Amino acid sequence: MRRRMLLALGGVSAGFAVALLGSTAMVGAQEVEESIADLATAIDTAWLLIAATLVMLMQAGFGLVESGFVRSKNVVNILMKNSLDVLLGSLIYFAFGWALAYGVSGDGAGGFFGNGNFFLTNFTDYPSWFFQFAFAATAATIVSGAMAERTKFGAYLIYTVAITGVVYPIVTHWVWDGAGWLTAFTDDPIGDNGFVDFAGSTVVHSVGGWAALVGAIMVGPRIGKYAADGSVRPIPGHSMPLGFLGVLILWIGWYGFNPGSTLGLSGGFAAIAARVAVTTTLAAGAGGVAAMGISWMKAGKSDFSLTLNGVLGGLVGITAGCATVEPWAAIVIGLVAGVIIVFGVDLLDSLHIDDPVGAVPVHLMNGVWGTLAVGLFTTQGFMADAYGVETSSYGLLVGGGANMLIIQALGVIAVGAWTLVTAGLIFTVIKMTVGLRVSAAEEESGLDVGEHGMEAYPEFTGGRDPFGIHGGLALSGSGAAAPMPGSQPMTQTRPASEQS
Amino acid sequence: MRRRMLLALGGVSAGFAVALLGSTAMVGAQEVEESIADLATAIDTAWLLIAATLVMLMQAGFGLVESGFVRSKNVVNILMKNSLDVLLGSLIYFAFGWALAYGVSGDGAGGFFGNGNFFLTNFTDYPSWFFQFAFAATAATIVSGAMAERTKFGAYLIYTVAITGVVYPIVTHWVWDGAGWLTAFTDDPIGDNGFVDFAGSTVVHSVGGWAALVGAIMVGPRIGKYAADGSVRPIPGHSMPLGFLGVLILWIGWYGFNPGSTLGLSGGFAAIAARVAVTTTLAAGAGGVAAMGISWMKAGKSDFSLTLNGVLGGLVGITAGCATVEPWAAIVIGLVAGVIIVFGVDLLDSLHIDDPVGAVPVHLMNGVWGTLAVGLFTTQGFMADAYGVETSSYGLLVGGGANMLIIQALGVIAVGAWTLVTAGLIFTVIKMTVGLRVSAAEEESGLDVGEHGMEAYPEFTGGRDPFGIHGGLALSGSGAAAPMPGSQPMTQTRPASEQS
Amino acid sequence: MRRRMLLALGGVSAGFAVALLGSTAMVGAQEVEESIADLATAIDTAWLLIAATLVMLMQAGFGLVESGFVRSKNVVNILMKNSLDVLLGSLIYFAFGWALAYGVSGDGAGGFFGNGNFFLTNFTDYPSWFFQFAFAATAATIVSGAMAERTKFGAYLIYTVAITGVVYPIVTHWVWDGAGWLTAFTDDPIGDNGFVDFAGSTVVHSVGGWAALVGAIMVGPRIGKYAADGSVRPIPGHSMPLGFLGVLILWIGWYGFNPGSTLGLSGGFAAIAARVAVTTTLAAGAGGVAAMGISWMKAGKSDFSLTLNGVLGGLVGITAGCATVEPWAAIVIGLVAGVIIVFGVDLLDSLHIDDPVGAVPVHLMNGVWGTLAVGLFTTQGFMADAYGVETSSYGLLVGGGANMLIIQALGVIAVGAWTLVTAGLIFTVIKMTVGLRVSAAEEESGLDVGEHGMEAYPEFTGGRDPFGIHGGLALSGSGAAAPMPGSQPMTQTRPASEQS
Amino acid sequence: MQRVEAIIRPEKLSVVKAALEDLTHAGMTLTEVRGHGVQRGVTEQWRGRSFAVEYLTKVKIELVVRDEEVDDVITRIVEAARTGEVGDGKIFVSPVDRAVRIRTGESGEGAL
Amino acid sequence: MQRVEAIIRPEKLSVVKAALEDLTHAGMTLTEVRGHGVQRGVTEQWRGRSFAVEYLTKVKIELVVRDEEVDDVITRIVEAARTGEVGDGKIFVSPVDRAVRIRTGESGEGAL
Amino acid sequence: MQRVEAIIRPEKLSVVKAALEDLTHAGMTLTEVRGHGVQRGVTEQWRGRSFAVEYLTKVKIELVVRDEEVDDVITRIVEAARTGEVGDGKIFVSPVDRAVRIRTGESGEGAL
Ligand SMILES: Nc1ncnc2c1ncn2[C@@H]1O[C@H](COP(=O)(O)OP(=O)(O)O)[C@@H](O)[C@H]1O
Ligand SMILES: Nc1ncnc2c1ncn2[C@@H]1O[C@H](COP(=O)(O)OP(=O)(O)O)[C@@H](O)[C@H]1O
Ligand SMILES: Nc1ncnc2c1ncn2[C@@H]1O[C@H](COP(=O)(O)OP(=O)(O)O)[C@@H](O)[C@H]1O
Repeated sequence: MRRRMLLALGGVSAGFAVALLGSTAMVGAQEVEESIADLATAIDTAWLLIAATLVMLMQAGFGLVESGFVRSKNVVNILMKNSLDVLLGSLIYFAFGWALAYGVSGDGAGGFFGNGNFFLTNFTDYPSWFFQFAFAATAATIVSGAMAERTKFGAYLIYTVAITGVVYPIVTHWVWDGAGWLTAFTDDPIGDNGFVDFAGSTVVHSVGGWAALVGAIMVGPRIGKYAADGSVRPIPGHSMPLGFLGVLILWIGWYGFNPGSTLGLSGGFAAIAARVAVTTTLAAGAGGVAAMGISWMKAGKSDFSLTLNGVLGGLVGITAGCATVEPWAAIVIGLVAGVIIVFGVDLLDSLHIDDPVGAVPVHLMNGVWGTLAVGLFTTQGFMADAYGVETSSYGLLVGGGANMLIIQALGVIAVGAWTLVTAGLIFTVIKMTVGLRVSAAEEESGLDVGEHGMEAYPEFTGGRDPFGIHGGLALSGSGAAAPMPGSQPMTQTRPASEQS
Repeated sequence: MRRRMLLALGGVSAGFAVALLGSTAMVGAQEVEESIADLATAIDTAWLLIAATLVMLMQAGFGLVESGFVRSKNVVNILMKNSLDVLLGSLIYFAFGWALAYGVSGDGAGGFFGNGNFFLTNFTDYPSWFFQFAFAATAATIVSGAMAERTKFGAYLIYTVAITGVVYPIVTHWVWDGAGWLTAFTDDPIGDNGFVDFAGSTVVHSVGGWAALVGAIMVGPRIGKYAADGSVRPIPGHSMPLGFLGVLILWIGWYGFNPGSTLGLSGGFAAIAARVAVTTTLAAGAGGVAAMGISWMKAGKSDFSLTLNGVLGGLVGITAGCATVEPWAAIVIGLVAGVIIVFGVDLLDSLHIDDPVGAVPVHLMNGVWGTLAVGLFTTQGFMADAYGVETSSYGLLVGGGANMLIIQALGVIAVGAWTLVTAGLIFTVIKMTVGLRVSAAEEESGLDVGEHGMEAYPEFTGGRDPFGIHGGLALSGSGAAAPMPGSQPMTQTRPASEQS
Repeated sequence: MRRRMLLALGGVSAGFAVALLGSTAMVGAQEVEESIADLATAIDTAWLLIAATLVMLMQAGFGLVESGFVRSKNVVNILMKNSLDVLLGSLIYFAFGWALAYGVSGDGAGGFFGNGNFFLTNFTDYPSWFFQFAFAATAATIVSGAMAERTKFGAYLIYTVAITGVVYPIVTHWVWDGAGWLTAFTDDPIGDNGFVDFAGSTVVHSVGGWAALVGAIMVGPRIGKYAADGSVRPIPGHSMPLGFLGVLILWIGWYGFNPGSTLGLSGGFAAIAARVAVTTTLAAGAGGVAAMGISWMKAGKSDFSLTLNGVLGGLVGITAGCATVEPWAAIVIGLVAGVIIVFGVDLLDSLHIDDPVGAVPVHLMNGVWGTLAVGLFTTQGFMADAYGVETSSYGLLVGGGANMLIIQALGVIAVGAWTLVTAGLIFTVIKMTVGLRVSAAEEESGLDVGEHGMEAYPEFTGGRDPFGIHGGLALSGSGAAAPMPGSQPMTQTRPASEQS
Repeated sequence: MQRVEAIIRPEKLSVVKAALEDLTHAGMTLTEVRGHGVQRGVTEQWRGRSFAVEYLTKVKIELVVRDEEVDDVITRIVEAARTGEVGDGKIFVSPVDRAVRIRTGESGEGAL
Repeated sequence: MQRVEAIIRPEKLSVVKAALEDLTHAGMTLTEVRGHGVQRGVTEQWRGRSFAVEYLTKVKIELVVRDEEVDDVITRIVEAARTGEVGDGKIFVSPVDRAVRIRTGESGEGAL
Repeated sequence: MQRVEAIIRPEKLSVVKAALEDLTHAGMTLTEVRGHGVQRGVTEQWRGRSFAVEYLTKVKIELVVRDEEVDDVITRIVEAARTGEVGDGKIFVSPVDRAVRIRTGESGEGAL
């Protein structure tokens, strides 16, 4: 069929053309059924492609949030890392990411990993590949923020290949492949329902979050972040508009991430997708409001960066349960998520784990919270329409007993253990070979010039921050202001072992 | 049904799976009808969800335009206000915004406000909630720009709750609910057709615009904006790329706003949605071209910020009539909108009403113009296919008499009166209780540090603008340059009453 | 039908309403066929509108990349040019762009240009106009980057009218209109398949690229770019985050550009669109990875701006063949595209053709490469499902002989010749009348103040770049550092003829 | 000739400039500086944690004037820039041996 | 030792620097400043309304040189920075009592 | 009174400031400057082509102190700012005739 020609007739819309063709062809029931199947494919494919496009847009969101929240001397580096996540990731997921997640060969896949369709051989399910790759790129990109401003570029590339190609795909196999051992998509799932993670609080966000935690610990804090006396020095990000736009773009992308996880709209899934959009919206709103309110109460002024993190926390929190909880429960999940953000950021600092952009509170802590919240708020009716099961195990707080919560906890632990071990291994190998961290001199002058020979804003003198605006004295933490001389030793207290 | 499992089989697309299931089920006419109804729901829901997502994206656009058009010392504050519009707004619209707009309980709603579905009880129309909430957030966010750089954060939060929860929902009830007294969606509408505002030039933009006007007047002009001698001091915005990106994002969002207002695509609405996309595009183009041309003629150089405003003016102007006017009329509407922008900005300045981002010319003046233009250009044929009415009252200039124009004017007046009164009341109460305006000292040092303890660009020294680049002498307005000493008294001429 | 009223009932989704109506109406086969045709129109229209919206979003992407890659003193000007491309372009494409491309009057169109539907008279194919206009705006906007930082604003407006209104539409007629002499959409195409350019590597990108090349040559290099001794002075762009975001937005927009070029999803096109999304993703990834890798090897550090250009190069490269090559071939096309970028940038510099943003390597060189690659990698099966032809001429490297490659080369040459001649003519006329280039003084102080009386960042002192950070000595090119005094004569070596 | 160098609050710049406007030759050079003195910096916060910004933005005005004008200039600046609160700034006066106007090459007081 | 302080047009910086390049010790310190003098600022506009930008960006070059070099330095700067049009800038010369090289701690002319 | 003007590496600012902290009156004024000296600039690249950034960011610290404090201040700065590598910077000392505290109008050493 020659679509463009039809189009060139002018005034005849493509769809009308189809109708014309259809009217001659559609004589029997067989033809009607085929037409209906074709349209169902069309609408479901449209949904998946559009959702995947929105999820791809999240790459821009991550890049902006992370670059806005670091100092200007490390902006090119963090953008480069975010870019390579998706660029390199596409080739890796083509080669073996999909294969390990959903690949099938003649004799089927086991419960632990997929096996088949390497390099997309014997493969035509393009809509799914596109959608699943967009998710994989999201999981990968979470780590860069937590390790920002001191991690070697080359080391990061090795990590991103490993997570996109192996660590993440295997978790998706466990949870989202019908053959996975934790999956809900089988006739005989673990527990009563299997592990329920509709859009990936655990599969995507916790995986990224655990890896971020391991990475942040292993690479060590930025020079000067924690003084010898234990006091914490805030290091403000260089651009709030970038942070704002990044979070808004992530939010928009989440309308592909969550509602798109219906994987189609025909067969009654449209109603579920719409409900998911609503729960997603409400959790984002509640997360932002809670983080703003708590920070206002705590610090006397409402904190913008925590509010933004709160929105993301709410979104991560609702991701697992977006299809199976009521709107009011989405608000509760979001409010708790916002609280987790504010205290989670503090907790990490008190442990001297330096996470410049808050990746761990957002993706790990709220990924865990959201996954457990499924076991608290999931309703029986929504399990039926979203997962097609008549079950007596559902949310603990809505009368469904503790069974579901237990399986959710099991999934959290299993995925956490897997990611901790593999990410720990990867980072250890990197550290012992090419090294994880740039030299102290490079860190001080910035990774942009050091790693890429560029500045993010070459004309703006402040880009080099000569006055160390972000080097003010910490007022909280240690009661009195840290003595200024401390700032110099600080630059030398990082163990030599971390400088490799 | 277990979608993920099917997906995990690899090579079987979701749509194809439905087809397979369908082929066994689809034996009689009943099944065919059900399948067709399911697909119609799927496509209409997809349209609504995607359109709503695009409208949500407009929040980013508003945040960027407003932050780009203010000084860097107030950027965090304006972004925070834009964020809370949508964050807090989601909770409010969940609780009672929808209820007052479209809520129904047992005995139906009156003509003045909806009543029912508070807290989304007994409610499942999720696609509509999502779409309508995105509109509510848009109406709310307009005001922040007009009151930028001097309005208290806490005061703003009160305002945004009131407009999202009460003022705006009631207008939507009047115009877009079948029970509303102005509505076109009833068998017995006011006038012949009811008040025609397809996507909300009046319902959304004028409501925001009227509130912006009241707010800007009540909070008073920024310190130094108008000298004692009446001369006007331009205060340039700090970042044109943010302004550009914001406007482009708003434009893109408008493709959800206007075409999405068909609320579906099946049943012949696809053709209307496409026509709406075309009129929207042409009005935006014409608005920008006109504003650029007029500014070029007036000032000798083409003005970027007015061109951007012109695009938005064109978009607001076409919003009411996007479905019922011809493409050529869309161009006329856009051209007039662009002219309105340039002279509207001047007019406000000559009245000493300080609207830093041009919210009043864009949303109010063009909202009114666009609504009246419906009464000038609407064609009989388009009323028939977009509203399903055979009517002899249509656009005055295309031969449809003055009836329609009169009803349009009535709607403009009614909505204007309602918003003026309620917004006036709200701002008065705020002013008398918590206060509307920050202290003069805080205004001078910036609301970012004052309200949120942050700077938007902490490393960039120029962020504090020590040389007052934006403090140049006005050359136009008063023929000669205002005497420089004037700038000092200027800082003190704001009535004490406004400093509360 | 009164949609809003139905909606106002609450809880009744629009689609369900249609189903209700349908159930009474759908008694015979006739009704079923009509319903199916209506739904096919709905889904196909949805696809076209959404794709067109994504392509419109690319305007923001172009504006951001181009502004990020120029100096801050020329940012407003480049944004203004990008804005007017689409603003003015919409009016021009309404008036006669569409008419020359796809317009039909009573007696049909010839092979060379369309003729009819001027000012959209007798025209209702709105989805196609919207989609095709978005493409036209893309073609137009490519040139601004290559001529950035020295081209007169007024001159640019004349150019943009000409390319949107005449040069580009005629090429689309040749290739995409069923009556065009090169088209594949006819029963009797040139060669065996006609000229195959699925989404426009040649039609859109090369046309823009050829015009960019002519423009860059005719306007001459920026002052100081090439020293008298032949050495090249790098002039870094002012903002890498803008460049990053721009490229990510362009990438996202490409998911409208390429998959949207199926022009619909029903009738089996869904599967093609999905495959296109995958090839597009892989080519983008491969292009970025290749450019990063080569730049790393060449310069010792991985270059961010080349990586970004590499992504765009990969996207342009896959545009022609996105529907007819295998995923592995998409990767090959992308890798080559990335290599072309790195060496293409060098090549232009060695020819002293100054293309500040790399428009020529991205759009022209990769447009040509992508079009020829169709003749190398197109498979027989994909020609059958995407173009509906059983053909024995397909990709040379996959066993389809050289025929297809020859026709591809013919198309490249024909379109290149047409664009070179017409663009050359247009720029010559402009140069001889209003002049192409601003004065040297205006160029040095920046076009923002000169042409628009504005600064992009009025508060940021560095915006004026007093220390000439971007004025460092070239280290490569001429072995030794160019002697510093060279920089002064440099400012005067531009031939007087170019200063007009 | 003397160099009068005043470090003032940025918000006082326009007033000070106005006060100096009617001196015959009101040439001056401004620099954005950061000051540290008796005045305390503001407190800002980041991710819920407060910190002191120790250096405050100030504007340095430099005027090279004839010896006999120095007192007048100082008086005008002090009057215009004073708020009475800590942080008003300082004026320093130091000798200048020679002044050259680049445009003409002329030297001495005429070059001012 | 003398401090030679030249306020010049930004676009002349590279020429001036080249002109000073072959002095034995070409150390110099640059500051971005804003100048106000005879030269009028540019006119800009915002939302259709024009205003004068009163302060122009200039670059201040500071060189501390030996007394005998002062004349040569001044001549070179004047030649390199002159356009003949208003706004070319000024050179001020003032005494320096002591110079210390931080790296070595050495004082006096050898420290330059 | 004397003006002590030190041009130092930006990363040494906090150390130098700490070293001066316990002087009775630790008022100081900082300026962001660009330095050119023995120290070579860094090499950057753009679109695959390298170039030298010739001016390095430095911080200029200005303190006006009583004559008897000069030596102490110099010693402290040298000790705090020294790394021993090229680019550590310079200290220049020059006379100041008068100092005025704007807030009070008081003159002389008491104004410091
Ligand atoms: N001894 C000094 N040398 C150089 N600059 C000084 C000195 N003392 C003060 N300053 C400058 O003057 C500014 C105002 O001084 P400060 O002590 O805060 O208030 P005040 O002048 O009212 O006593 C400081 O921020 C600093 O820039
Ligand atoms: N008396 C002065 N003291 C300090 N700086 C001055 C003085 N006079 C001029 N300048 C500086 O010199 C620059 C050029 O002076 P201007 O009067 O515009 O031109 P010209 O030097 O050609 O007479 C001014 O912008 C200002 O920075
Ligand atoms: N003669 C001078 N006059 C003014 N500033 C100078 C002079 N010499 C050096 N400087 C400043 O001191 C900085 C350090 O000098 P440099 O020669 O690089 O290293 P070192 O001080 O270790 O010899 C320079 O970047 C410049 O700002």
